[in-house]
Amino acid sequence: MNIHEYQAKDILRRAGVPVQPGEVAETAAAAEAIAARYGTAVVIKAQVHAGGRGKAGGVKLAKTPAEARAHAERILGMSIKGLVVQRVLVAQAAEIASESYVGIIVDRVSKRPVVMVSPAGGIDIEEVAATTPERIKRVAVDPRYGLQPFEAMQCGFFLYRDLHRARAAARILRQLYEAFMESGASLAEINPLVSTPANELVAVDAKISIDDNELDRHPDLAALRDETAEAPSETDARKANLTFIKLEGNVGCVVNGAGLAMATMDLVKYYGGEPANFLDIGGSSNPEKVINALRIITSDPQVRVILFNIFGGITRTDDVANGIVTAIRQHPLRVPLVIRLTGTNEHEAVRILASAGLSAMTDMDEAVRAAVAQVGAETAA
Amino acid sequence: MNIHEYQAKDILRRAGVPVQPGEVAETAAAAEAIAARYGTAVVIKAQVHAGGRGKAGGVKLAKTPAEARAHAERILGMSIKGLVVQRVLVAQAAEIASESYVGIIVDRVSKRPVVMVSPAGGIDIEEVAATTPERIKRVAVDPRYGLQPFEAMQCGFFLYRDLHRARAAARILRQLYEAFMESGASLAEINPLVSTPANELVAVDAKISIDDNELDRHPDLAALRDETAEAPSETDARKANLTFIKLEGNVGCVVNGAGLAMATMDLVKYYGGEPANFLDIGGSSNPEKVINALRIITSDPQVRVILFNIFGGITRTDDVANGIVTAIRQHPLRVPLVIRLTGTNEHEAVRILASAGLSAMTDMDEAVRAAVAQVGAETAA
Amino acid sequence: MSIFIDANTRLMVQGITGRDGSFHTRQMLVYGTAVVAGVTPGKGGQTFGDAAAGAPPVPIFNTVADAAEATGANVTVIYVPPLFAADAIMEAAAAGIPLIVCITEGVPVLDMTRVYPFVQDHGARLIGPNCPGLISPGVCKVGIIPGRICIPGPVGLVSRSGTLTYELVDQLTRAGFGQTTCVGIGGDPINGTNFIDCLSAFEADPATTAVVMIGEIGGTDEQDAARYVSMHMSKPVVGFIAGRTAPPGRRMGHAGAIISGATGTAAEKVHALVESGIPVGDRPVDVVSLLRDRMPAAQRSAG
Amino acid sequence: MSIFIDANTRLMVQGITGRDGSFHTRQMLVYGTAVVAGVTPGKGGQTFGDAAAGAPPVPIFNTVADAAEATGANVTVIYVPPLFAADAIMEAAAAGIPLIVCITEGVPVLDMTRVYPFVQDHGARLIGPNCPGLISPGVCKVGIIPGRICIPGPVGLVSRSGTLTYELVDQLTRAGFGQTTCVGIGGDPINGTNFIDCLSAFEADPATTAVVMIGEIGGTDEQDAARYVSMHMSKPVVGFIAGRTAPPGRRMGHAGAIISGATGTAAEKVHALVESGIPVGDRPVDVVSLLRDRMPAAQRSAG
Repeated sequence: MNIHEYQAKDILRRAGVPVQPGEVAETAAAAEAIAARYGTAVVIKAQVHAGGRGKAGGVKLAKTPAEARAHAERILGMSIKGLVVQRVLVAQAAEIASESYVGIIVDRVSKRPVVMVSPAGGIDIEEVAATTPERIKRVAVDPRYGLQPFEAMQCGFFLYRDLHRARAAARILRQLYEAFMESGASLAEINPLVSTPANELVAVDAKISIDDNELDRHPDLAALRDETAEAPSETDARKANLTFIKLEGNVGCVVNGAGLAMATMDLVKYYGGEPANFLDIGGSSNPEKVINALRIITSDPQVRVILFNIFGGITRTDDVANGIVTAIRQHPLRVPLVIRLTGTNEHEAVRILASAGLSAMTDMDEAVRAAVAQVGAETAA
Repeated sequence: MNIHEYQAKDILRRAGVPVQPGEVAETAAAAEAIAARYGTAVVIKAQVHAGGRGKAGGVKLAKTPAEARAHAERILGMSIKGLVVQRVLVAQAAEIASESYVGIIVDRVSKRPVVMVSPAGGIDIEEVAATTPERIKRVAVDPRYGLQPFEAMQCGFFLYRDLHRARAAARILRQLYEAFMESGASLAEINPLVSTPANELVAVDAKISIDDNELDRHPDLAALRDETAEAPSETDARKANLTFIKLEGNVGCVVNGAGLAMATMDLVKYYGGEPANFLDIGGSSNPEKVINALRIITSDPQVRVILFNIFGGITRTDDVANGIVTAIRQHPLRVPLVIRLTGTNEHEAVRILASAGLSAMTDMDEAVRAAVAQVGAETAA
Repeated sequence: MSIFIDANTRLMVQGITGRDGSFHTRQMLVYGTAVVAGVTPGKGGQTFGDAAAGAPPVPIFNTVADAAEATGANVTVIYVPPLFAADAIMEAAAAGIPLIVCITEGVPVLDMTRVYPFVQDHGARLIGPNCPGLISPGVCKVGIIPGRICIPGPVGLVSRSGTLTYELVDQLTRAGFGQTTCVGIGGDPINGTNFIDCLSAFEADPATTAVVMIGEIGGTDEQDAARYVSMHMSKPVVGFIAGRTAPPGRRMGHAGAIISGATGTAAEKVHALVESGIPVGDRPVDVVSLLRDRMPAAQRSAG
Repeated sequence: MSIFIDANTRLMVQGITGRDGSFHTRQMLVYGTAVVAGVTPGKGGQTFGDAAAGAPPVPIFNTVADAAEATGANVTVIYVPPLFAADAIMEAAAAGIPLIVCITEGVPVLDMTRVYPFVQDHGARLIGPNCPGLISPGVCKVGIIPGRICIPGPVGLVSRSGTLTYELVDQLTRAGFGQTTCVGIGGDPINGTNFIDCLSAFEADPATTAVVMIGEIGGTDEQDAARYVSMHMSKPVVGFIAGRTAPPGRRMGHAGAIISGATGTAAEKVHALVESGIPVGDRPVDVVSLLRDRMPAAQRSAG
């Protein structure tokens, strides 16, 4: 789960990190009031879960409160990568002597949290990694011990040659590490970490992503979720305990299991079709999940055919069949349906489907070909 | 550093442990007021750093506020093992169904914190260890991971057969472990941990000792030190950065280094004398330390001779000599002085001593014999 | 023969009285697996019985240590809620259980950063989490892979997926290719056992004559495995990679199935496998024909 | 010959610019020890020089890793304040320094519970903390043992104490017994190297023909060592135990020198040593005569 910059900064502030002062505003008037209170130049920053907001015009410097109001007016309501800006952060503009990057991710190769620092801050770290990898220092932290002071100091000296700033950076890294661990984060970064002309360090932009699996442990963080910043169909799917990702094609897919779902999409593509989505109804599916899955998929106007691919193991195929029949009775489909079912209770499933006038295949390859053919047929028609 | 029961309970309460409600009182009137406010039977408990306070009459049950006042009156000012009771804890009397022991120490063999639990609570754990060792369960906690929930549950089930109390005990153990680690403790124990007739657990007595080496890291804990609960000479020595332990003999010893100090005491005893103290002036001694050492030793009226045994390594023997001369000039000694000096700058030291009319030996054995002979001579005189 | 589990497996089930644990314990008992102990705190002393399974009642214990001591269990399978899985794995490792299979999905990845070294410190092997477990057809089943889709034979199978594994096992079985062991290693970013661990075990297993590996997008485990195969394996390996159509930066269900920047794409993985001499099927069904090309007919179902 | 340090020792000093660190670095340089690097954060690039020592200036680095990489130091000695000692030890271990000697006194014991496994995880040896270090007379000195009281010879010495060690070394030297190496392992309850580690090194060192071990009250390290000597050592060992007059329950200066209940008394230790064939001197001076009885005169000062 991504959280907004201002939320990430709140977490860092509580962890002790020196953060550029700022407050969030939902109206231009509020933005003006904050700027007036600060009495300094401010930066108005769109709060959206999308990269490249600067290029999109979502970050503006304002020298006066009036200017702050004008910028906020323009940014609020702006659409960045399909997401509408609902809030801006009004932050005191920092004096910048130099910019660094400090971040932590979970690294699957070392199986550890990895601290990354670079004196090339203010730009995307992946770009630095691609162009000047020697300007990044990585420390794989042994989670049995945590980030040690000496490790943080090594990073501090990689960023700054003087003891004062090296120490300050080391302190910030340890605070960032604490915040990372305590939030159950999968990513926490400060970019840029600014060094001011007075040699003080301050976090000017920050990003934290929380591992979804941690949210039950952190209700306070779960409450930070901003549903206006997500595609509505994905919010809907999440609430129904489905894993759903919207794509650009027209073959709607309902599959049990993530690997099988990807393989199904791949096969749709192999036969010349385009998948409309990734949708995993999970292992222990019940009819309700199937009903929700159908509702979400059919709300996509691009979908021209719906393909079920169910391999019953834990999943009982009769549950799936019941879900399909119930859903169709409630809301008759306006697109054709191709069903592949095999495994646990498949005879019962076939009987249930037949009673509603539906038929099912047992072979995956055959079913995918049939679904793609439907689209082709319709497109041709 | 030992802290009082009421201080230990405050720490445990903050860590979330269910602790028997209680407040501390310095007067009998305050004790009565607390009892009146509780409206229950209370226990009046002397707060001293000494075991066996129950046997000494320092713990009394009071059914009424008046009774509480009467007991407090008797206990306040009472002397237990040489320590005068300055405060009492007035605690609500707990209903006791059973008593357990839970504690944590640092174990030098496993080099780990070791959790110990026993269903035989309310008595000294060393007695349980000696008589029924099978009634103690020990878990050496890997400090890289901390006390794991499953380890705490194993202890919980060792104490109680039902899930409710096993879980409650496990929770308390994890809280105790946190308190132990965060306080820099060398010992933390709850004895007894009481199970009430309603199957709830509550800490009825608690003890925490803090590692002296941690105190600079924990000024809040250092502030808990109760100097009225220590021998004044030891408080005095601590403030002068000397390690001093008062003993019962009459040969005062001033030595540099703990091992050499013990060996010196042993040698005094070997030659028929009795050491009056252990005193280590440490490695990098300066004249001030020597002056303080002499002041502390001479304040003991039992001391009949003072023996210096200095092996100069880091310690400069001329510093020691200067300290001796300065101290004697300020406060002429009323007992004989035997000095053994060898090592760094010993010629200069001998010169300094000679200028004040003092002589020094170089051999430890000889010096100790001379000191013991002085006492023998004086006793004979 | 088989890898990791066999006729000597004495299985413990952690979370035996839970919804998933009890359901799958019955399935494992029916399959003939020796389930010797269950663990549910607070239910120590009770038993888990199912007359239909025709097996004696399984004693339940409060702790893994108690269960291990009383029954000599040498494998454990874990069905506990995600936030308790790390503790369950560590409890099993601390009790000296050498093989720990964690079915639970949704274990926080930071929990796994501590679990992984703990399991190593205790010399145990962890399979999973978020995996379907493993099965040595006709001999022993640990986890949730449906027994009826498997038959004994000479093919080893290792996969990061669940139902996609079933799909491919089913196709192998229908084509007459029996299996020594099918292992699901799970789709999380940090798991206990990787492709190489399984491939080297299959290489060492005399009964296995060919291996199918099923990968998916995310990470570099398949690429590392490909290098390993080209350097250390004598037996034929064929592959399948799911996620050719997955968009970058989106987690495809499995926590580990995510393309980060240019790393972890299906194209990159397919390329690495093919370069290392591992043919990769474009469709699941292709795996069967690729395998047939590399195995003499006589070996296809010899267990 | 010697144990742990020799003519190939390339020494790093952590805390080289501090009061104690700079004083003792000079002493070590004067003794002829190859001090190749110093570490003081923020002073990287400067040098530590002392014309009187007649040695080239020692380069200073910000971190141990930098120092190790630049100079190939293979031993480090630590003089930093107590609350920074754990980090300094761990930094040295993580940088791959195989021998770490920590002089600092007053390190919290809970810090040591984490430091100890960290050092082991990195395959290093720690001597100390709260120890005087070690010296191989005439060859190399690491720590604070005064060089002038030692002479080369065939006696190994290991001790939990500081000045008591000097006292005994001094007596050995005056009696003509030279030393291979004198090691102070420190008086803390948890330290990196114990008696057995040193005894086994002395047993393996061809130049050592007899060993003196100096123990004190607290713990069971001497008792364990006594058992070890009786089972594994061919060379004569003589002992001394300080603290016969120490009262129970009081910490005698050293954090580890405390009698808890009935454990750790001098009587118990003396008994264990004598039972294992290790004669124990009643007085420090007795150690010399006990040693003389067990060593041929020809060996006494042969280096």
